[in-house]
Amino acid sequence: MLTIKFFAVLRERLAVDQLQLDINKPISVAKLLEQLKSRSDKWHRELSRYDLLCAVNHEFAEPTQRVGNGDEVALFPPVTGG
Amino acid sequence: MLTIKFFAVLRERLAVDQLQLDINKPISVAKLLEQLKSRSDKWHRELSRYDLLCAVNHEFAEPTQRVGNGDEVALFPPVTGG
Amino acid sequence: MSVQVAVQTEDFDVADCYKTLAKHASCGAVATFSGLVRDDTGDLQALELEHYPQMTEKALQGIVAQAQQRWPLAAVTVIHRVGYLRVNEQIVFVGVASGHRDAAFAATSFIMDYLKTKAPFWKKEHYAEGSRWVAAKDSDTVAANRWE
Amino acid sequence: MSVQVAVQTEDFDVADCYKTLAKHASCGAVATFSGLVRDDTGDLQALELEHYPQMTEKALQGIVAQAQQRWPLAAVTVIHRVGYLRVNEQIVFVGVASGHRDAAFAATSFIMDYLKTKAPFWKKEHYAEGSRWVAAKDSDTVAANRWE
Repeated sequence: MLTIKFFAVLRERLAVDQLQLDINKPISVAKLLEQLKSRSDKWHRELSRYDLLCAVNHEFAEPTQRVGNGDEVALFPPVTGG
Repeated sequence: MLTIKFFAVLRERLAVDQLQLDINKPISVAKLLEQLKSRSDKWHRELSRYDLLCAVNHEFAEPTQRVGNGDEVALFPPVTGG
Repeated sequence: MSVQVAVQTEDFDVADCYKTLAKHASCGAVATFSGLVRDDTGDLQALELEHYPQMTEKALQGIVAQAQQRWPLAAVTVIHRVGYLRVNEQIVFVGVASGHRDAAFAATSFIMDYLKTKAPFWKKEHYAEGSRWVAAKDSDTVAANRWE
Repeated sequence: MSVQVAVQTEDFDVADCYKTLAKHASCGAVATFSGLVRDDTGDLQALELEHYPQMTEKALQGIVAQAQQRWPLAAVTVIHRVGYLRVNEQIVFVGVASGHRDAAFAATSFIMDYLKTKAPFWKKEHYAEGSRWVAAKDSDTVAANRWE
Protein backbone atom coordinates (compact mmCIF):
# COMPACT_ATOMS: atom_id res chain seq x y z
CA MET A 1 0.00 0.00 0.00
CA LEU A 2 0.98 3.61 -0.62
CA THR A 3 0.51 5.86 2.42
CA ILE A 4 -0.50 9.49 1.94
CA LYS A 5 -0.28 11.86 4.92
CA PHE A 6 -1.79 15.33 5.26
CA PHE A 7 -0.67 18.10 7.60
CA ALA A 8 -1.80 21.41 9.06
CA VAL A 9 -4.59 23.30 7.26
CA LEU A 10 -4.77 20.60 4.58
CA ARG A 11 -5.34 17.87 7.19
CA GLU A 12 -8.05 20.01 8.82
CA ARG A 13 -9.91 20.98 5.64
CA LEU A 14 -9.83 17.48 4.15
CA ALA A 15 -10.61 16.05 7.60
CA VAL A 16 -8.14 13.23 7.06
CA ASP A 17 -4.74 12.42 8.61
CA GLN A 18 -3.75 9.74 6.19
CA LEU A 19 -4.98 7.52 3.39
CA GLN A 20 -3.77 4.18 2.08
CA LEU A 21 -4.04 3.36 -1.60
CA ASP A 22 -3.11 0.26 -3.51
CA ILE A 23 -0.95 1.41 -6.44
CA ASN A 24 -0.07 -1.66 -8.45
CA LYS A 25 2.20 0.28 -10.83
CA PRO A 26 4.35 3.26 -9.74
CA ILE A 27 3.01 6.68 -10.81
CA SER A 28 4.29 10.25 -10.53
CA VAL A 29 3.27 12.40 -7.57
CA ALA A 30 1.58 14.72 -10.11
CA LYS A 31 -0.54 11.82 -11.36
CA LEU A 32 -1.36 10.79 -7.79
CA LEU A 33 -2.51 14.37 -7.11
CA GLU A 34 -4.83 14.24 -10.13
CA GLN A 35 -6.38 11.03 -8.78
CA LEU A 36 -6.91 12.61 -5.35
CA LYS A 37 -8.37 15.81 -6.85
CA SER A 38 -11.02 13.77 -8.66
CA ARG A 39 -12.48 12.64 -5.32
CA SER A 40 -14.62 15.75 -4.87
CA ASP A 41 -14.77 19.49 -5.47
CA LYS A 42 -13.34 20.06 -1.99
CA TRP A 43 -10.37 17.77 -2.66
CA HIS A 44 -9.85 19.43 -6.03
CA ARG A 45 -9.85 22.88 -4.45
CA GLU A 46 -7.57 22.06 -1.52
CA LEU A 47 -5.01 20.15 -3.58
CA SER A 48 -4.90 22.86 -6.27
CA ARG A 49 -3.24 25.48 -4.05
CA TYR A 50 -0.21 26.81 -5.89
CA ASP A 51 2.07 26.50 -2.83
CA LEU A 52 1.35 22.83 -2.00
CA LEU A 53 4.47 20.99 -0.86
CA CYS A 54 5.22 17.31 -1.12
CA ALA A 55 7.59 14.87 0.59
CA VAL A 56 8.29 11.29 -0.41
CA ASN A 57 9.67 8.99 2.29
CA HIS A 58 10.41 12.00 4.54
CA GLU A 59 12.29 14.08 1.98
CA PHE A 60 11.01 16.98 -0.11
CA ALA A 61 10.13 15.76 -3.60
CA GLU A 62 9.21 17.15 -7.02
CA PRO A 63 5.85 16.28 -8.67
CA THR A 64 7.75 14.21 -11.25
CA GLN A 65 8.97 11.74 -8.63
CA ARG A 66 7.47 8.28 -9.04
CA VAL A 67 5.87 6.51 -6.07
CA GLY A 68 4.25 3.14 -5.46
CA ASN A 69 3.26 0.65 -2.80
CA GLY A 70 5.51 0.88 0.29
CA ASP A 71 6.20 4.59 -0.20
CA GLU A 72 4.99 7.35 2.08
CA VAL A 73 3.84 10.55 0.41
CA ALA A 74 3.09 13.66 2.50
CA LEU A 75 1.17 16.72 1.31
CA PHE A 76 1.24 19.99 3.22
CA PRO A 77 1.24 23.81 2.99
CA PRO A 78 4.46 25.88 3.30
CA VAL A 79 6.17 25.28 6.65
CA THR A 80 6.05 27.93 9.40
CA GLY A 81 8.26 26.67 12.24
CA GLY A 82 11.02 28.42 14.11
CA MET B 1 47.94 70.45 32.91
CA LEU B 2 47.42 68.18 29.92
CA THR B 3 47.34 64.47 30.78
CA ILE B 4 48.73 61.92 28.32
CA LYS B 5 48.02 58.22 28.90
CA PHE B 6 49.69 55.24 27.26
CA PHE B 7 48.29 51.75 26.90
CA ALA B 8 49.33 48.19 26.08
CA VAL B 9 52.61 47.68 24.20
CA LEU B 10 53.16 51.43 24.05
CA ARG B 11 52.90 51.77 27.83
CA GLU B 12 55.31 48.85 28.26
CA ARG B 13 57.95 50.00 25.76
CA LEU B 14 57.94 53.61 26.92
CA ALA B 15 57.77 52.40 30.53
CA VAL B 16 55.25 55.10 31.40
CA ASP B 17 51.53 55.01 32.26
CA GLN B 18 50.93 58.70 32.01
CA LEU B 19 52.59 62.09 31.69
CA GLN B 20 51.43 65.56 32.64
CA LEU B 21 52.49 68.54 30.53
CA ASP B 22 51.79 72.22 30.96
CA ILE B 23 50.48 73.44 27.58
CA ASN B 24 49.80 77.14 27.91
CA LYS B 25 48.33 77.39 24.39
CA PRO B 26 46.26 74.62 22.73
CA ILE B 27 48.08 72.61 20.06
CA SER B 28 47.08 69.84 17.66
CA VAL B 29 47.56 66.21 18.65
CA ALA B 30 49.96 65.93 15.70
CA LYS B 31 52.09 68.75 17.15
CA LEU B 32 51.95 67.13 20.60
CA LEU B 33 53.19 63.88 19.07
CA GLU B 34 56.13 65.72 17.46
CA GLN B 35 57.08 67.13 20.88
CA LEU B 36 56.91 63.68 22.47
CA LYS B 37 58.94 62.10 19.67
CA SER B 38 61.77 64.56 20.26
CA ARG B 39 62.31 63.12 23.74
CA SER B 40 64.54 60.27 22.56
CA ASP B 41 65.15 57.81 19.73
CA LYS B 42 62.99 55.29 21.57
CA TRP B 43 60.07 57.71 21.88
CA HIS B 44 60.51 58.68 18.24
CA ARG B 45 60.40 55.05 17.16
CA GLU B 46 57.45 53.99 19.30
CA LEU B 47 55.30 57.01 18.45
CA SER B 48 56.02 56.71 14.71
CA ARG B 49 54.13 53.45 14.26
CA TYR B 50 51.71 53.89 11.36
CA ASP B 51 48.80 52.35 13.25
CA LEU B 52 48.99 54.53 16.39
CA LEU B 53 45.54 55.47 17.69
CA CYS B 54 44.57 58.50 19.73
CA ALA B 55 41.67 59.44 21.99
CA VAL B 56 40.92 62.88 23.43
CA ASN B 57 38.75 63.01 26.55
CA HIS B 58 37.77 59.34 26.07
CA GLU B 59 36.72 59.58 22.44
CA PHE B 60 38.68 58.61 19.34
CA ALA B 61 40.26 61.71 17.78
CA GLU B 62 42.04 62.79 14.61
CA PRO B 63 45.61 64.20 14.73
CA THR B 64 44.21 67.61 13.76
CA GLN B 65 42.21 67.91 16.99
CA ARG B 66 43.51 70.68 19.30
CA VAL B 67 44.21 69.92 22.95
CA GLY B 68 45.37 71.94 25.95
CA ASN B 69 45.46 72.03 29.72
CA GLY B 70 42.58 70.08 31.31
CA ASP B 71 42.35 67.64 28.38
CA GLU B 72 43.20 63.95 28.53
CA VAL B 73 44.99 62.49 25.51
CA ALA B 74 45.47 58.72 25.20
CA LEU B 75 47.86 57.01 22.80
CA PHE B 76 47.62 53.31 22.04
CA PRO B 77 48.01 50.56 19.43
CA PRO B 78 44.99 49.10 17.56
CA VAL B 79 42.51 47.54 19.98
CA THR B 80 42.21 43.76 20.30
CA GLY B 81 39.29 43.09 22.65
CA GLY B 82 36.31 40.79 22.25
CA MET C 1 32.03 17.70 15.84
CA SER C 2 29.18 17.22 18.29
CA VAL C 3 25.57 17.53 17.08
CA GLN C 4 22.42 17.55 19.22
CA VAL C 5 19.04 17.71 17.51
CA ALA C 6 15.78 17.36 19.43
CA VAL C 7 12.07 17.83 18.74
CA GLN C 8 10.13 17.79 21.98
CA THR C 9 7.07 19.03 23.84
CA GLU C 10 9.07 19.83 27.03
CA ASP C 11 10.74 23.17 27.56
CA PHE C 12 14.55 23.42 27.27
CA ASP C 13 17.15 25.18 29.40
CA VAL C 14 19.31 27.63 27.44
CA ALA C 15 21.88 27.57 30.27
CA ASP C 16 22.39 23.81 29.79
CA CYS C 17 22.55 24.20 26.02
CA TYR C 18 25.16 26.96 26.36
CA LYS C 19 27.29 24.92 28.80
CA THR C 20 27.36 21.98 26.40
CA LEU C 21 28.49 24.24 23.56
CA ALA C 22 31.04 26.23 25.60
CA LYS C 23 32.81 23.16 27.01
CA HIS C 24 34.24 22.45 23.57
CA ALA C 25 37.69 23.67 24.54
CA SER C 26 39.40 25.89 22.02
CA CYS C 27 36.12 26.73 20.34
CA GLY C 28 36.44 30.46 21.10
CA ALA C 29 33.03 31.53 19.83
CA VAL C 30 29.49 30.47 20.77
CA ALA C 31 26.51 32.04 18.99
CA THR C 32 22.94 31.22 19.96
CA PHE C 33 19.44 32.07 18.85
CA SER C 34 16.26 31.56 20.85
CA GLY C 35 12.81 32.05 19.39
CA LEU C 36 9.96 32.82 21.81
CA VAL C 37 6.18 33.02 21.36
CA ARG C 38 5.43 36.63 20.43
CA ASP C 39 2.00 38.19 20.88
CA ASP C 40 1.55 41.01 18.38
CA THR C 41 -2.16 41.44 19.13
CA GLY C 42 -2.28 41.08 22.92
CA ASP C 43 -4.99 38.44 22.49
CA LEU C 44 -3.02 35.26 21.81
CA GLN C 45 -4.05 32.42 24.10
CA ALA C 46 -1.71 29.75 22.76
CA LEU C 47 0.48 28.86 19.82
CA GLU C 48 0.05 25.28 18.58
CA LEU C 49 2.96 23.63 16.79
CA GLU C 50 2.27 20.66 14.55
CA HIS C 51 5.04 18.67 12.87
CA TYR C 52 5.68 15.61 10.72
CA PRO C 53 7.36 13.33 13.28
CA GLN C 54 9.30 10.95 11.04
CA MET C 55 10.54 13.78 8.79
CA THR C 56 11.33 16.58 11.26
CA GLU C 57 14.51 15.32 12.89
CA LYS C 58 15.80 14.06 9.55
CA ALA C 59 15.22 17.52 8.04
CA LEU C 60 16.97 19.24 10.97
CA GLN C 61 19.92 16.82 10.79
CA GLY C 62 20.19 17.55 7.07
CA ILE C 63 20.23 21.31 7.69
CA VAL C 64 22.96 20.92 10.36
CA ALA C 65 24.98 18.73 7.96
CA GLN C 66 24.80 21.47 5.32
CA ALA C 67 25.99 24.04 7.87
CA GLN C 68 28.94 21.78 8.75
CA GLN C 69 29.92 21.59 5.09
CA ARG C 70 29.93 25.39 4.80
CA TRP C 71 31.73 26.39 8.02
CA PRO C 72 34.21 24.80 10.46
CA LEU C 73 32.00 24.03 13.47
CA ALA C 74 32.89 22.38 16.79
CA ALA C 75 29.35 21.78 18.08
CA VAL C 76 25.76 22.44 17.04
CA THR C 77 22.55 22.18 19.08
CA VAL C 78 19.07 22.50 17.59
CA ILE C 79 15.96 22.08 19.76
CA HIS C 80 12.43 22.70 18.50
CA ARG C 81 9.33 22.37 20.62
CA VAL C 82 5.93 21.11 19.43
CA GLY C 83 2.46 21.14 20.99
CA TYR C 84 0.76 24.03 22.78
CA LEU C 85 2.90 27.01 23.86
CA ARG C 86 1.90 30.18 25.70
CA VAL C 87 3.10 33.75 25.13
CA ASN C 88 6.81 34.22 25.89
CA GLU C 89 7.47 30.47 26.07
CA GLN C 90 10.53 29.20 24.23
CA ILE C 91 9.91 27.64 20.79
CA VAL C 92 13.32 27.03 19.28
CA PHE C 93 17.02 27.10 20.21
CA VAL C 94 19.94 27.04 17.79
CA GLY C 95 23.48 27.20 19.17
CA VAL C 96 26.82 26.89 17.39
CA ALA C 97 30.36 26.64 18.79
CA SER C 98 33.22 27.42 16.44
CA GLY C 99 36.78 28.70 16.44
CA HIS C 100 35.68 31.95 14.85
CA ARG C 101 32.79 34.30 15.37
CA ASP C 102 31.97 34.79 11.68
CA ALA C 103 31.43 31.03 11.29
CA ALA C 104 29.37 30.85 14.51
CA PHE C 105 27.15 33.78 13.46
CA ALA C 106 26.72 32.63 9.87
CA ALA C 107 25.92 29.01 10.81
CA THR C 108 23.36 30.04 13.46
CA SER C 109 21.65 32.39 11.04
CA PHE C 110 21.78 29.82 8.21
CA ILE C 111 20.26 27.06 10.37
CA MET C 112 17.42 29.36 11.47
CA ASP C 113 16.69 30.46 7.88
CA TYR C 114 16.64 26.87 6.62
CA LEU C 115 14.65 25.61 9.63
CA LYS C 116 11.99 28.25 8.92
CA THR C 117 11.58 27.23 5.28
CA LYS C 118 12.65 23.56 5.04
CA ALA C 119 11.64 21.75 8.25
CA PRO C 120 8.07 20.40 8.50
CA PHE C 121 6.60 22.49 11.35
CA TRP C 122 3.33 24.42 11.18
CA LYS C 123 2.07 27.06 13.60
CA LYS C 124 -1.56 27.71 14.53
CA GLU C 125 -2.59 30.68 16.66
CA HIS C 126 -5.42 30.24 19.15
CA TYR C 127 -7.48 33.28 20.18
CA ALA C 128 -10.65 33.58 22.29
CA GLU C 129 -12.68 34.16 19.13
CA GLY C 130 -11.11 31.32 17.13
CA SER C 131 -7.88 30.06 15.66
CA ARG C 132 -5.90 30.53 12.46
CA TRP C 133 -2.95 28.88 10.74
CA VAL C 134 0.09 31.13 10.42
CA ALA C 135 0.90 32.01 6.81
CA ALA C 136 4.42 31.45 5.50
CA LYS C 137 6.34 34.70 5.13
CA ASP C 138 7.95 35.75 1.86
CA SER C 139 10.71 37.35 3.94
CA ASP C 140 11.65 33.89 5.27
CA THR C 141 11.97 32.54 1.74
CA VAL C 142 14.10 35.54 0.78
CA ALA C 143 16.28 34.97 3.87
CA ALA C 144 16.77 31.29 2.97
CA ASN C 145 17.49 32.05 -0.70
CA ARG C 146 20.44 34.30 0.10
CA TRP C 147 22.46 31.19 1.06
CA GLU C 148 22.08 29.62 -2.41
CA MET D 1 14.68 49.68 25.50
CA SER D 2 16.80 48.18 28.26
CA VAL D 3 20.62 48.41 28.04
CA GLN D 4 23.15 46.73 30.30
CA VAL D 5 26.86 47.41 29.76
CA ALA D 6 29.53 46.15 32.14
CA VAL D 7 33.32 45.89 32.20
CA GLN D 8 34.42 43.65 35.04
CA THR D 9 37.06 41.22 36.30
CA GLU D 10 34.44 38.75 37.62
CA ASP D 11 32.97 36.02 35.46
CA PHE D 12 29.39 36.36 34.19
CA ASP D 13 26.52 33.88 33.98
CA VAL D 14 25.11 33.50 30.45
CA ALA D 15 21.95 31.94 31.93
CA ASP D 16 21.23 35.15 33.91
CA CYS D 17 22.00 37.31 30.88
CA TYR D 18 19.65 35.24 28.73
CA LYS D 19 16.83 35.38 31.31
CA THR D 20 17.05 39.16 31.46
CA LEU D 21 16.84 39.39 27.66
CA ALA D 22 14.07 36.78 27.25
CA LYS D 23 11.76 38.32 29.84
CA HIS D 24 11.09 41.21 27.47
CA ALA D 25 7.64 39.92 26.57
CA SER D 26 6.75 40.02 22.90
CA CYS D 27 10.40 40.25 21.90
CA GLY D 28 10.26 36.96 19.96
CA ALA D 29 13.97 36.70 19.17
CA VAL D 30 17.07 36.57 21.37
CA ALA D 31 20.51 36.28 19.77
CA THR D 32 23.67 35.95 21.85
CA PHE D 33 27.39 35.73 21.31
CA SER D 34 29.95 34.53 23.85
CA GLY D 35 33.68 34.79 23.30
CA LEU D 36 35.94 32.38 25.20
CA VAL D 37 39.70 32.17 25.65
CA ARG D 38 40.96 29.98 22.81
CA ASP D 39 44.29 28.21 22.92
CA ASP D 40 45.57 27.63 19.40
CA THR D 41 49.03 26.48 20.53
CA GLY D 42 48.20 24.30 23.54
CA ASP D 43 50.72 26.33 25.58
CA LEU D 44 48.70 29.36 26.67
CA GLN D 45 48.91 29.95 30.44
CA ALA D 46 46.75 33.05 30.62
CA LEU D 47 45.24 35.82 28.55
CA GLU D 48 45.63 39.27 30.07
CA LEU D 49 43.09 41.94 29.16
CA GLU D 50 44.04 45.58 29.63
CA HIS D 51 41.58 48.41 29.04
CA TYR D 52 41.22 52.19 29.34
CA PRO D 53 38.76 52.41 32.27
CA GLN D 54 37.23 55.85 31.72
CA MET D 55 36.80 55.26 27.98
CA THR D 56 35.69 51.62 27.79
CA GLU D 57 32.11 51.79 29.03
CA LYS D 58 31.54 55.03 27.12
CA ALA D 59 32.75 53.34 23.92
CA LEU D 60 30.51 50.31 24.51
CA GLN D 61 27.49 52.50 25.27
CA GLY D 62 28.18 54.40 22.04
CA ILE D 63 28.30 51.15 20.03
CA VAL D 64 25.00 49.97 21.57
CA ALA D 65 23.41 53.36 20.80
CA GLN D 66 24.46 52.99 17.13
CA ALA D 67 22.92 49.49 17.04
CA GLN D 68 19.66 50.89 18.45
CA GLN D 69 19.55 53.50 15.70
CA ARG D 70 19.96 50.83 13.03
CA TRP D 71 17.55 48.14 14.28
CA PRO D 72 14.41 47.96 16.47
CA LEU D 73 15.78 46.39 19.67
CA ALA D 74 14.00 45.57 22.94
CA ALA D 75 17.07 44.89 25.09
CA VAL D 76 20.86 44.73 24.76
CA THR D 77 23.46 43.33 27.16
CA VAL D 78 27.21 43.74 26.71
CA ILE D 79 29.67 42.36 29.28
CA HIS D 80 33.43 42.39 28.79
CA ARG D 81 35.93 41.00 31.28
CA VAL D 82 39.38 42.40 32.02
CA GLY D 83 42.38 41.07 33.94
CA TYR D 84 43.85 37.56 33.75
CA LEU D 85 41.78 34.81 32.13
CA ARG D 86 42.57 31.14 31.65
CA VAL D 87 41.88 28.91 28.62
CA ASN D 88 38.15 28.39 27.98
CA GLU D 89 37.13 31.18 30.39
CA GLN D 90 34.49 33.60 29.16
CA ILE D 91 35.76 36.95 27.84
CA VAL D 92 32.77 38.69 26.34
CA PHE D 93 28.99 38.38 26.10
CA VAL D 94 26.72 40.25 23.70
CA GLY D 95 22.98 39.56 23.75
CA VAL D 96 20.14 41.24 21.88
CA ALA D 97 16.35 40.83 22.22
CA SER D 98 14.21 42.02 19.34
CA GLY D 99 10.86 41.39 17.69
CA HIS D 100 12.59 39.86 14.66
CA ARG D 101 15.45 37.47 14.19
CA ASP D 102 17.16 39.42 11.41
CA ALA D 103 17.47 42.48 13.69
CA ALA D 104 18.69 40.33 16.62
CA PHE D 105 21.35 38.61 14.48
CA ALA D 106 22.50 41.78 12.75
CA ALA D 107 22.74 43.83 15.96
CA THR D 108 24.68 41.10 17.80
CA SER D 109 27.11 40.75 14.92
CA PHE D 110 27.44 44.55 14.52
CA ILE D 111 28.15 45.09 18.24
CA MET D 112 30.85 42.38 18.20
CA ASP D 113 32.48 43.81 15.07
CA TYR D 114 32.53 47.33 16.50
CA LEU D 115 33.63 46.15 19.95
CA LYS D 116 36.60 44.36 18.34
CA THR D 117 37.77 47.47 16.46
CA LYS D 118 36.47 50.48 18.44
CA ALA D 119 36.53 49.67 22.17
CA PRO D 120 39.83 50.19 24.05
CA PHE D 121 40.75 46.65 25.11
CA TRP D 122 44.13 45.00 24.48
CA LYS D 123 45.00 41.32 24.81
CA LYS D 124 48.35 39.91 25.93
CA GLU D 125 49.08 36.19 25.80
CA HIS D 126 51.21 34.65 28.55
CA TYR D 127 53.23 31.50 27.81
CA ALA D 128 55.80 29.62 29.88
CA GLU D 129 58.55 31.05 27.68
CA GLY D 130 57.29 34.64 27.72
CA SER D 131 54.40 36.84 26.70
CA ARG D 132 53.26 38.70 23.60
CA TRP D 133 50.68 41.33 22.74
CA VAL D 134 48.00 40.10 20.35
CA ALA D 135 48.15 41.86 16.97
CA ALA D 136 45.01 43.46 15.57
CA LYS D 137 43.51 41.41 12.72
CA ASP D 138 42.81 42.88 9.30
CA SER D 139 39.79 40.57 9.13
CA ASP D 140 38.28 42.41 12.12
CA THR D 141 38.67 45.75 10.34
CA VAL D 142 37.09 44.30 7.21
CA ALA D 143 34.21 42.94 9.33
CA ALA D 144 33.63 46.34 10.94
CA ASN D 145 33.84 48.21 7.62
CA ARG D 146 31.00 46.24 6.06
CA TRP D 147 28.56 48.16 8.29
CA GLU D 148 29.58 51.54 6.88
